[in-house]
Amino acid sequence: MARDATALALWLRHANAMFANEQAALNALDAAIGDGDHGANLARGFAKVVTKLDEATQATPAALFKLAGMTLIGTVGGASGPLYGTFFLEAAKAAGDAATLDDAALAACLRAGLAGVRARGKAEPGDKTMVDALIPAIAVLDGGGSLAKAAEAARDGAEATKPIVARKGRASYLGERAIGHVDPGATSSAMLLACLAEAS
Amino acid sequence: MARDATALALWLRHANAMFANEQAALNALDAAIGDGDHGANLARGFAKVVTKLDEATQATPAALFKLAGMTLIGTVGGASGPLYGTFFLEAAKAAGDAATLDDAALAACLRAGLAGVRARGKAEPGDKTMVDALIPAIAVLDGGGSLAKAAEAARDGAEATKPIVARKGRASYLGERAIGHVDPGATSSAMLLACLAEAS
Amino acid sequence: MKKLINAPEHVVAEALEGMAFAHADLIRVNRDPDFIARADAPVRGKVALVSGGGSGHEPMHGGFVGRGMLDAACPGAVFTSPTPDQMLEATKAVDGGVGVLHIVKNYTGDVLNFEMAADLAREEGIDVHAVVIDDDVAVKDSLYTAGRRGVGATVLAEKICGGMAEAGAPVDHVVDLCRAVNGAARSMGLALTPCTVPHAGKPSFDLAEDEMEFGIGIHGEPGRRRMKLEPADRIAEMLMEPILEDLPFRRGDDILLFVNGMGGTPLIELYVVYRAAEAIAAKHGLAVSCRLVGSYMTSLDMAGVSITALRLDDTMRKGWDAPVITPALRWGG
Amino acid sequence: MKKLINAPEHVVAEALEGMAFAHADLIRVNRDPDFIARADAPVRGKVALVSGGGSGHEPMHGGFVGRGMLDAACPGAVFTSPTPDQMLEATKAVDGGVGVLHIVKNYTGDVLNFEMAADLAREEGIDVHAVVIDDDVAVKDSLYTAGRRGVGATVLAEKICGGMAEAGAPVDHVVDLCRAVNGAARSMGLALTPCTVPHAGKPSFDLAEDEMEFGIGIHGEPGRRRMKLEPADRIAEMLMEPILEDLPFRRGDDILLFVNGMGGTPLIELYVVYRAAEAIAAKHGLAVSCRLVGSYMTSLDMAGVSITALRLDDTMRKGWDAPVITPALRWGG
Ligand SMILES: Nc1ncnc2c1ncn2[C@@H]1O[C@H](COP(=O)(O)OP(=O)(O)O)[C@@H](O)[C@H]1O
Ligand SMILES: Nc1ncnc2c1ncn2[C@@H]1O[C@H](COP(=O)(O)OP(=O)(O)O)[C@@H](O)[C@H]1O
Ligand SMILES: [Mg+2]
Ligand SMILES: [Mg+2]
Ligand SMILES: [Mg+2]
Ligand SMILES: [Mg+2]
Repeated sequence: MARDATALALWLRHANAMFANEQAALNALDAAIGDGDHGANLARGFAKVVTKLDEATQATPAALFKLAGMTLIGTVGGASGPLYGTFFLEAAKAAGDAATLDDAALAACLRAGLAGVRARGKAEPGDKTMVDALIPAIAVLDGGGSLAKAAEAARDGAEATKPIVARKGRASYLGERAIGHVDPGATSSAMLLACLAEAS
Repeated sequence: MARDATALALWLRHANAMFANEQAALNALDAAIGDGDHGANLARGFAKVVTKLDEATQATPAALFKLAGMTLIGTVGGASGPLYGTFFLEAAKAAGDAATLDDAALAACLRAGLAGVRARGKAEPGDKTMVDALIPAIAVLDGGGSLAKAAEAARDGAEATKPIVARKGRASYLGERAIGHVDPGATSSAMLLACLAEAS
Repeated sequence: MKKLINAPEHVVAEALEGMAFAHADLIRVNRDPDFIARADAPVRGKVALVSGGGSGHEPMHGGFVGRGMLDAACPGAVFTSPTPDQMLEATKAVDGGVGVLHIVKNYTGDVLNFEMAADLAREEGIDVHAVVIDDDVAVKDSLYTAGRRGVGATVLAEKICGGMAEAGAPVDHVVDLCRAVNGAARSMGLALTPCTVPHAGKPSFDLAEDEMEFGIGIHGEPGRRRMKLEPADRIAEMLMEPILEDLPFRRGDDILLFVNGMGGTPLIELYVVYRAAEAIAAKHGLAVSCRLVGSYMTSLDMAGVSITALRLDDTMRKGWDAPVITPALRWGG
Repeated sequence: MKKLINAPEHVVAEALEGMAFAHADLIRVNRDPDFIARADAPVRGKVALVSGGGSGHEPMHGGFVGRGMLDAACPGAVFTSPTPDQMLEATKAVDGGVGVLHIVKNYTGDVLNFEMAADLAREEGIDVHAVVIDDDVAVKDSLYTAGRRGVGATVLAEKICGGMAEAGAPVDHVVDLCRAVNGAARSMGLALTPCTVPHAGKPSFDLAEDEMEFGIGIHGEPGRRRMKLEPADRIAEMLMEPILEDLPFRRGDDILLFVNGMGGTPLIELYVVYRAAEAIAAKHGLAVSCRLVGSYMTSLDMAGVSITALRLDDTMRKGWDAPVITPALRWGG
């Protein structure tokens, strides 16, 4: 299945709807082990992405991803802004000047996005971050699995952050007190992949 | 009856005991229409007076009153410090170099004290101040009445401040809201005269 | 009561010692009687400025002692006027031989104690003058009250007169200038929360979560009236209007605008109020040429704000712009 | 929630406008992207200093923009890191052609956003350096955390490096000096009350009437542990001991001692704590030669205090004493 920029824009529109709806839930997750703004940060960022999408159609997937990345970087702030921004900027680079992305090309973009997040944030698996949702998802794609399966793996990965302590981000200040809480960034990453599966 | 400085010192010692006991009650009166420190101010001041009395015996009533006045001025602060301080300084001037004070001489001292308070504070009768207790008391002495009767008149004068608005001091900011509260300074003046009656 | 203190009865003394440590280059702290004097006092040939009042209003007055502002400040117990012996000793310590000005906030206690101190100082041959500051439009100024309270104009008078005294103005000019500043300044304040006096241990009044107290003084006393909380822009209007009407300020006046925090209000909020206040001034045709934003005259931990407007003339502007080097206010050489 | 604001979403913008009104002589406020730059920026031939972070810590950082301190500050939403476009535009606006230093507090968001901004600025040919401040001993500095938070040392680094940059120090010296200040400074803080973020509308945590939160950061996050309220002298000890042990400071060291209020604490209490802190320093054989007492790095309306100690060398002392002319910090010519 080959997706052009318009098809992929649907992903971002879904994500905007999702974060608008789940804003309070994500804030609450972040309040427990961070500073309570993760939902607000993402809702603000993706709303701006959609505003920009409405202003002009993007010619290629790379242009679309770059627009998303730059917009998130410029509006989200906090830790997740540069991380999600980098995710989309690296995805844009991987997309090259292709007019459409088939499953393999899209997987390559997501893989590049993850690599960008890891390079920027230096989180290891098990550090209780968004990386814990993204890694298993990309692993599913690497093994030839569907986007739907990848989204499921991301959700499981997010759930698995619950019993562990954090080693990155604000939650790391809490030590043992972070145990028992799901990481908000891992949760938002799982949501992002669920929106992609739905849009595809 | 002629009182020497030692006999009059008993007055100030009684007053100290009185204000130590009634500190909270006077604070409460002041809290209602002022800033709640009148009891604390007087307790601090008279405690210091007694400390000084313990350090050295005073030769004349004038010396005793001067010591009391200077000490109150230097420790009480607020509105009542200079007023009670002036009361005793003027009483000291009226006492001259007499070794003892008979009833008439003591009355003259108290009259001079009141005049000092009025000159300093410019309060008129009915302004809801200590003057409203002192004026009727001195009037009783002027008419040849006893100190006990004068103290009673002071108490009645203090009570009579209850239904009126204040025109001097902090309570004047409250306007009508001061109605229904007895003036703390009038109350302490009545206590001071009660102590004098008891000591004589 | 949540306070960074050891015991209520030691707060003033310990804070004075802390100030002495922190600002040894600018001030000298005298104990018993308590006063703060500028490090180089007395300055021969300069008119000396002395102020004072209850503690709990920091940085006022001790934080304003130094070159270009006060020569001495006398701190009383919290919210209680200091005593004449403090004022007398402070006056003697800073007298430069050409006159001393007592700047007194209009509260009966402050006025009476400063009066006695002035009498005593005059007996010792010092040329003492006093100006009573009474700029608070929340209090009706009539025969039937102790008169308006002294609030924000005090800070302005101390700075402006201090600047001119430092520049060599003779005592009569400094006294007249102080009266002029007081005459041309008006203030009004409001509290979002009461304050807690250490000795009392509990808030000075109760205020519901959606209420504010309008027309407060600086001693935790209740204000003119209690009302529902309003947005900052509306609050600025409610404070500015009585101020501007009272003098009255007129189109074309050049003013100093002072937004003051009561102690528990963060600076970010004071800037939000300042924005509104300057916009209102502009709408009334006033030109704001001098400004001050910060917590300079406080009521312990009270959350709230007061606004002061002063109609400037050239001398006042000169006094305001003159260098000042004190713990709390500093500019110029 | 009792605040002098109009709406939570407008607080930052309106406070910026208020600052622009109040300090037009010192700073220039740019909107969209938001940053505050010194009025005379760019200063050709001078190393430029840029900092920034979430709002709600006023006067940090915007109040430190001006001659002798920061060239620009980037305010984020309340307690949220600003974005790289703000930092990039600020960097371009103040670049004097001889290098720009980003002073970054160690929070993941601040670090990542400043990193991206630095990359972008370098692509535009600007020589950008960054120093991350991490002086908070309340956080264990290990592989298993995001590392110590940047707190009080930020103010000191901005002042000291700003002083030397103004005096003409080349970029490598300024960068090394900033690292040295960070390396020689340690801080610890404590809250008596939580703060209320305007957006959240309710306190960031709960604290009983007799409790305090020990080891807090500056974002309303809970601290290391919760404990019974103690007297100020004991609190000073509890903050000073881990600070002094950590560096460690040694007998004979010459230090700068900084007692900082968290926003809702009155100055009189800060002086009480300062007195205790300097006494403790003396007991440890430390010579205090520079001092700062006030609310300079706040957490909105939080009541509380932090202490920072910095072991001084000659360059640092020179940078500290150098003139500074900003809205919040001012001394010297
Ligand atoms: N170094 C990192 N690498 C990857 N993800 C991180 C890192 N630090 C934080 N995160 C993610 O960011 C999320 C928090 O984002 P957000 O609340 O928007 O920012 P902030 O912590 O600055 O308030 C965390 O839940 C975590 O998943
Ligand atoms: N001008 C005045 N003349 C006479 N008595 C006065 C005057 N002003 C105030 N008082 C008296 O002082 C009392 C208050 O004293 P106190 O509480 O010690 O001082 P403060 O009001 O400064 O706190 C009032 O109750 C009143 O009786
Ligand atoms: Mg967050
Ligand atoms: Mg009283
Ligand atoms: Mg009083
Ligand atoms: Mg955040």
